[in-house]
Amino acid sequence: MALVLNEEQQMLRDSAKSFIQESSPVGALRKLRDSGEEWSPELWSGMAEMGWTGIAIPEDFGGLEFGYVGAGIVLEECGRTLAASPLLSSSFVCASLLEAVGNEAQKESLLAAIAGGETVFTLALCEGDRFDPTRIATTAAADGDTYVLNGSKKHVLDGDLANTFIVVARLTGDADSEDGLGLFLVDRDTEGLSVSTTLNADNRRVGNLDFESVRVAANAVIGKPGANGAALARALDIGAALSAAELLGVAQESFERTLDYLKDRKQFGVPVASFQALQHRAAQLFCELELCKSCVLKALQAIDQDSPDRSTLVSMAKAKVAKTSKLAVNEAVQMHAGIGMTDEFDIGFFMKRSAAACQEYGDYYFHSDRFAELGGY
Amino acid sequence: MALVLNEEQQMLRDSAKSFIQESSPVGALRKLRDSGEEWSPELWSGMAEMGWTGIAIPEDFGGLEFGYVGAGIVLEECGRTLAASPLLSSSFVCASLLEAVGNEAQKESLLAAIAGGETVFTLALCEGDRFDPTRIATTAAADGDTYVLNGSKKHVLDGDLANTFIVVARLTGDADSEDGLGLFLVDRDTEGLSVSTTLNADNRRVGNLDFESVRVAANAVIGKPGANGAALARALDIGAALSAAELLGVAQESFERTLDYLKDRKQFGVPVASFQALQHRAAQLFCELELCKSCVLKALQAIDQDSPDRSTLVSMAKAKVAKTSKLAVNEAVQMHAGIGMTDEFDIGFFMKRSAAACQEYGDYYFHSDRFAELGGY
Amino acid sequence: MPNLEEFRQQTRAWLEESCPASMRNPINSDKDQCWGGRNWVFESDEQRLWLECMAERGWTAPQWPKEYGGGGLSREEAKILKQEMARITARRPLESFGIDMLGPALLKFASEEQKQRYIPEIIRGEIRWCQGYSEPNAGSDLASLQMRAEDKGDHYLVNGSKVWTSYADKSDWIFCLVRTDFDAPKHKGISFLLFDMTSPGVSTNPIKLISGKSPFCETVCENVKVPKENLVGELNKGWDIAKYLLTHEREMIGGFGLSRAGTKTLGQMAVSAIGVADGRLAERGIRTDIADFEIDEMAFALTIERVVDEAKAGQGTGAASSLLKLYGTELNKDRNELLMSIGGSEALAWESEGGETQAQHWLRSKGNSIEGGTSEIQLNIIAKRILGMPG
Amino acid sequence: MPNLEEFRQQTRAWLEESCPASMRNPINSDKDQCWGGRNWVFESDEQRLWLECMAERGWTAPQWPKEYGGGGLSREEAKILKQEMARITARRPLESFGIDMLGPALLKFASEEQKQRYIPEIIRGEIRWCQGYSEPNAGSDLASLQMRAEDKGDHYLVNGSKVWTSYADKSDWIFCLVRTDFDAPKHKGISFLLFDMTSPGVSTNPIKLISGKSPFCETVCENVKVPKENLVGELNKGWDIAKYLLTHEREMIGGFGLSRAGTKTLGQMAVSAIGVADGRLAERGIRTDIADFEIDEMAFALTIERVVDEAKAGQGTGAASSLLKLYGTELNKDRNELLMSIGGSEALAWESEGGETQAQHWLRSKGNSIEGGTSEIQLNIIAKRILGMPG
Repeated sequence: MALVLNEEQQMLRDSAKSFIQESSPVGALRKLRDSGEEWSPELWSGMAEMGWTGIAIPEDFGGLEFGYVGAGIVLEECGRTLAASPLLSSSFVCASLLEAVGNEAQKESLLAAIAGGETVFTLALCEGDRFDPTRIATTAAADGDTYVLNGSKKHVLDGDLANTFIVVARLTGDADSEDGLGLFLVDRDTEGLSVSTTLNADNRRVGNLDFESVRVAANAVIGKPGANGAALARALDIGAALSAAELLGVAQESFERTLDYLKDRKQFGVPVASFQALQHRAAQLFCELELCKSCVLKALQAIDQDSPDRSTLVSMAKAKVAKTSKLAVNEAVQMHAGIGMTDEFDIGFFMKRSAAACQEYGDYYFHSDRFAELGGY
Repeated sequence: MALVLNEEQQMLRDSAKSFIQESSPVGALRKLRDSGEEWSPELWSGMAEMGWTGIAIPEDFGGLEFGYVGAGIVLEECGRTLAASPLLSSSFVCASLLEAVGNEAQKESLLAAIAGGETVFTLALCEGDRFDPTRIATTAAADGDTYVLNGSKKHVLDGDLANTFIVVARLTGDADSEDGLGLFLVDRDTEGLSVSTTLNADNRRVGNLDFESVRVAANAVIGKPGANGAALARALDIGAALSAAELLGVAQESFERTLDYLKDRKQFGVPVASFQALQHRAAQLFCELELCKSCVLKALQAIDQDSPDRSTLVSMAKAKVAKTSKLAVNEAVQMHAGIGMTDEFDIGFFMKRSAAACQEYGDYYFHSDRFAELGGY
Repeated sequence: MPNLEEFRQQTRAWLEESCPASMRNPINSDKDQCWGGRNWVFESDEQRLWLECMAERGWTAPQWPKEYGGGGLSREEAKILKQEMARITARRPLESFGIDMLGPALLKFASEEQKQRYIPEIIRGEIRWCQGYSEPNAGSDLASLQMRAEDKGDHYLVNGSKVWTSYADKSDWIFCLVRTDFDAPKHKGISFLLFDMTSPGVSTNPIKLISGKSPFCETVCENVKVPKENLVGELNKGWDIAKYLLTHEREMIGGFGLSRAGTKTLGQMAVSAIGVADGRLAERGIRTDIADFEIDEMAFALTIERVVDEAKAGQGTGAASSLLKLYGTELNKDRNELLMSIGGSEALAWESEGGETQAQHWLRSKGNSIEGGTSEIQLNIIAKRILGMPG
Repeated sequence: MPNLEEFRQQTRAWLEESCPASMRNPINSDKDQCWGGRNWVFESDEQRLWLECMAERGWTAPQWPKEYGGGGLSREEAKILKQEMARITARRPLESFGIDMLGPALLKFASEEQKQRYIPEIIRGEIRWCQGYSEPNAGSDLASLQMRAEDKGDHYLVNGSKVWTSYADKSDWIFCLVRTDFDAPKHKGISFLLFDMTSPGVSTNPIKLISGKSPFCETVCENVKVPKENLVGELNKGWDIAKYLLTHEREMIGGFGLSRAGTKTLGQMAVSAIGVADGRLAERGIRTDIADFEIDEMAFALTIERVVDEAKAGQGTGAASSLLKLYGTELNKDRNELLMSIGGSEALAWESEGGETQAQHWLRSKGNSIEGGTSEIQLNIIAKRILGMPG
């Protein structure tokens, strides 16, 4: 498959760009923050109208079936304006899990609701502060055809917006063993579940969940308990690749804004952009960003094509983009200098969102380690 | 202790610099290489006359008792002109071992011979391609009050020059265990020992030793077999710290030569040194080198003062200098551009020596790993 | 030297007697640090008492001349005082830009009358000073400053704006670079002026940073009348004073890299946060980066030590301040990046009950390599002044 | 497209029949690569035969026009030919700067007579060409070149020196940048000249590199007479041709980063050399650095793929060559640094029985970011031409 957007995908990019620039420029994030809000339900409705909430969901279940390259295009544009939404959690990661292992009834009802943006799902996976998809101590004990959950989850993305959590819990084995995990649908208002949220630097809220004997009915079990490893792994790869796509938008936009600033701003009587030391740093960053573009597109194609190298390509993409994005936002603030440090100026928002997105679905360290492991060393 | 050279040490530096610049400028290395030689016995005699061969040896055994700061000063100046000699192997590392665990008879005869430059010792330790002082498979089997050695050693520094090897061999335990090692004096022409040499990129020769039932007399055993760990560790720290000192000379000299070249050389009608991108790179390298100077002096003082932090400070110094020296020689060749790639120009010799010295007594990876381990993480 | 030992004993006894118990507690909130000045509200009598008894001996500025109310101590005695205060964890009695910045410049450049007027107030913490160098749109090109002070016969008329004036909203007086010759080449028309912040026409505006609230302000002057006697040094020679002050400031900011000495090392913090596997920090990539950082941090600390020792031994190059500013601030940024990685998702939290969050520290650290002369400016200075590169 | 499939079948059949068995063996020594030219000594009849039968079809230059002896293939057909040759591991029949560098420039800039004279010879491997751009003391400032070609009525008189002329000592002809207007601004007085290396006054001198022997030479011209018909393109417009050629060269050199595709990965090599502990490469610091490198290597390979695909799709920026040159050569240097670390002491050896040592490869790689326009020049180009930064 050619490593290039086809015509349909280019049109999607154009429409995504103009929608998001208009309905959710960076100023929208500032307004949300200043009024103590995390997201805009109006933006979410707009996204649903654009079809984005179902962009990766099969047509049979009300989606556009545009694939994950399409999802990445949308998220990259969201990254450029730092638009907050539960697209990644709900429409991409959770939807992929439901599609992969949900039964027909679940798919019919839940995928359609996700595709329409009527409900928001999120994955409740990690229990520590660093991304670690295997260390699961939350237990699910069978009781007849129901299950009883006990334990806790931390830093659940979009934890304040989600109506329903897909909870990963342990049926058997130690906290570290990879097998023995089940997936359970738990509504926000279920008895025994308490949810608190934390405001993060990027003005998004993550959830901290406590399960005290939370009873899950038989029809809220997704897939076959203990045998969802492949689907979960794929969903997490989708999360990481799309998080790389969003981060690429963040990094690319900070770079372009910085470049414009350097050209405008004068020091010592000349444009700052004429200083060779800054030129070389900008050129180096440009090269890294070009590599990132190739990585992200390839990783998303690998998901769409179910490539055997999917995980390697995804870890490459997330590691590379995380490293580059960190460089990009650091250079952006440093090159904006004093004004870049002020809250009044927008560039700091990019730095904050970059730090958060770098960690979502595994940071640079997680993915470069996994890349090496998959490479046999 | 003040982190600064005292008057005596400054005088030593001045005399070392003028001696080495005169008797062994970089051109001397070129001549040696072109005539297929590794070292200059005349230079060695000169070093002995200057007292360098005994600079770290106690006065009681014919040395100057100037300490390892003094030894470092001398080696740094040798690094600046890439002067080859077995000072490090013989007069510093082996002499420190003999001084620490040799009996009186050994010290009287051997240390005096080393201090006078009459003989050359070297340590035969490693058996693999990466520096690993604990993986010792060469065995020493007791037979009455003699020992019989079997095994092999690789990449022995100054292996072509040494008259006597101090061989580290295993009395008990696995190849990986840290205890159970003995130190044995083996003359070059001992029956059962075969020595071959390899020419390295820096025009020095290392030895590959094979021991086939090499019998060692009782008086050739140094220290108490199985109980020389502390002395060996100290000797290796001395090796690493002094190798850092030499490398600092290599790096500092390449930097200064490059700076001079940039100031002289014109491109596009102006001195190359006026390009800001190169100015910033030069300034950054300057800072790194300033840090290296502090590290090396501190590590050598720590040896002289028997500081409890000795190993941490030595690993810090070697890791930092190895990293910086690599940067310095890479920048040197790149900034010299075309002419820097030609054999006709001297700067390439610095790159070659840097690569070899980086590995001696442990490379950047070895020492940064050890630094972390000593730091408890 | 027996008299030094005697000084130590006396100092120790006096401190034991004079330093109130609560002034030996760690700093927990902003109010614990006493800045003095007209409007300072002491958080306790003990805070007031501690300032007064230290100021009386001139020990808020131990090495300044006795004639202006300073401590008149030698370098060795001042060091002993510092050690003895550290021994009982005594707080600094007074935080002051007057002491840290303005005072040394006044002692070097001011007239006798000015010294007698301003220095005793500084030592006693009666007047709180702020600094007015940077201006909107000037940035690294400090000498392009536009704040005008026009000669109106008996006074200067000051118009223009300053940014990054720390605590301007809380300060009593400002020391300020202003343009007094509008035709001269830019470095040559600058003067150094002092004025009262309550003068009519002065207003301040706090600046919010990406890390949240900050002590920085924008300070605007509209037709502010400043007596001519408030000029320090020669007219149009203010740039020399500015350079002197900036070198001083660089050294202070560079110290950031080490500001957490005595607390846990990064490696130890990582072990607590991440855990150990196979005898090493479980996350090996971070372990490597931490080792790199700690090696640099230690090498930098040793370099400060070496610079000081060389200066004492008369071997100093005198050009170290740019190196220390550059390296120290970059290290502090690295440190904070590593802390963000070590902390993982937890480090992203924006709100906390106990002071600033890690995320806020991290964002604030980005300013280190901008304020007091950007890293790029330091690299230029090193390349040109130390390495002698042309252009 | 059925005719492409037919072309593939025919090509496959013809190659099977025509490519001698020994021409399918891997390249082991310099002599295995056929460079042609007047003085070439074929290492075997099969080497000669393979060149002749490929040249006869024009397949030494598959996409060049048939009228000058080229293959006349479409891009798709040429790709198929390449694939089919790769399938049987057929060697390239001819290594040639004439094909890789000069030919495309001639096809674009030369007169009809020149094309008819030079291109068929190139395709048949009869004339071996070398390149004369760089000069001693010119370095990155290529346009400051000093080799003079004075108009003497019926000929140019050439005087001056070139450096880095690869294989000049083995070549028959040179294509060369010379100064023909001595007063014009430096880019504007340059012309593109061809001449025979056996002309009286031409001498060559091999250059030894830090890595040992090299194909590079210094080439000196003393009063060399060159017929005026050997000028390519317009007088004093040679810089356009030079730029065209340099862009082409950059793309070739940038490819270095990937030249070892198909062999073991660095990670695998490290596992062989260093071993495994706790299920990972035993040396964790190197492991991290290898992962970083391999991620960049893969990302770079994908970027080449993307650039090609974008160009095909008409989306290309056309400005990728500097990026590829820069990144590819820096990667190859990184690769070699890692190989030195992985190899440890063994990698330092200078002599070996089987060709170049790792140390020599490592040293040679340092030239990658210098030759064909330094990395600094590529950064300048990216900053100015792609990013539009001024100055």
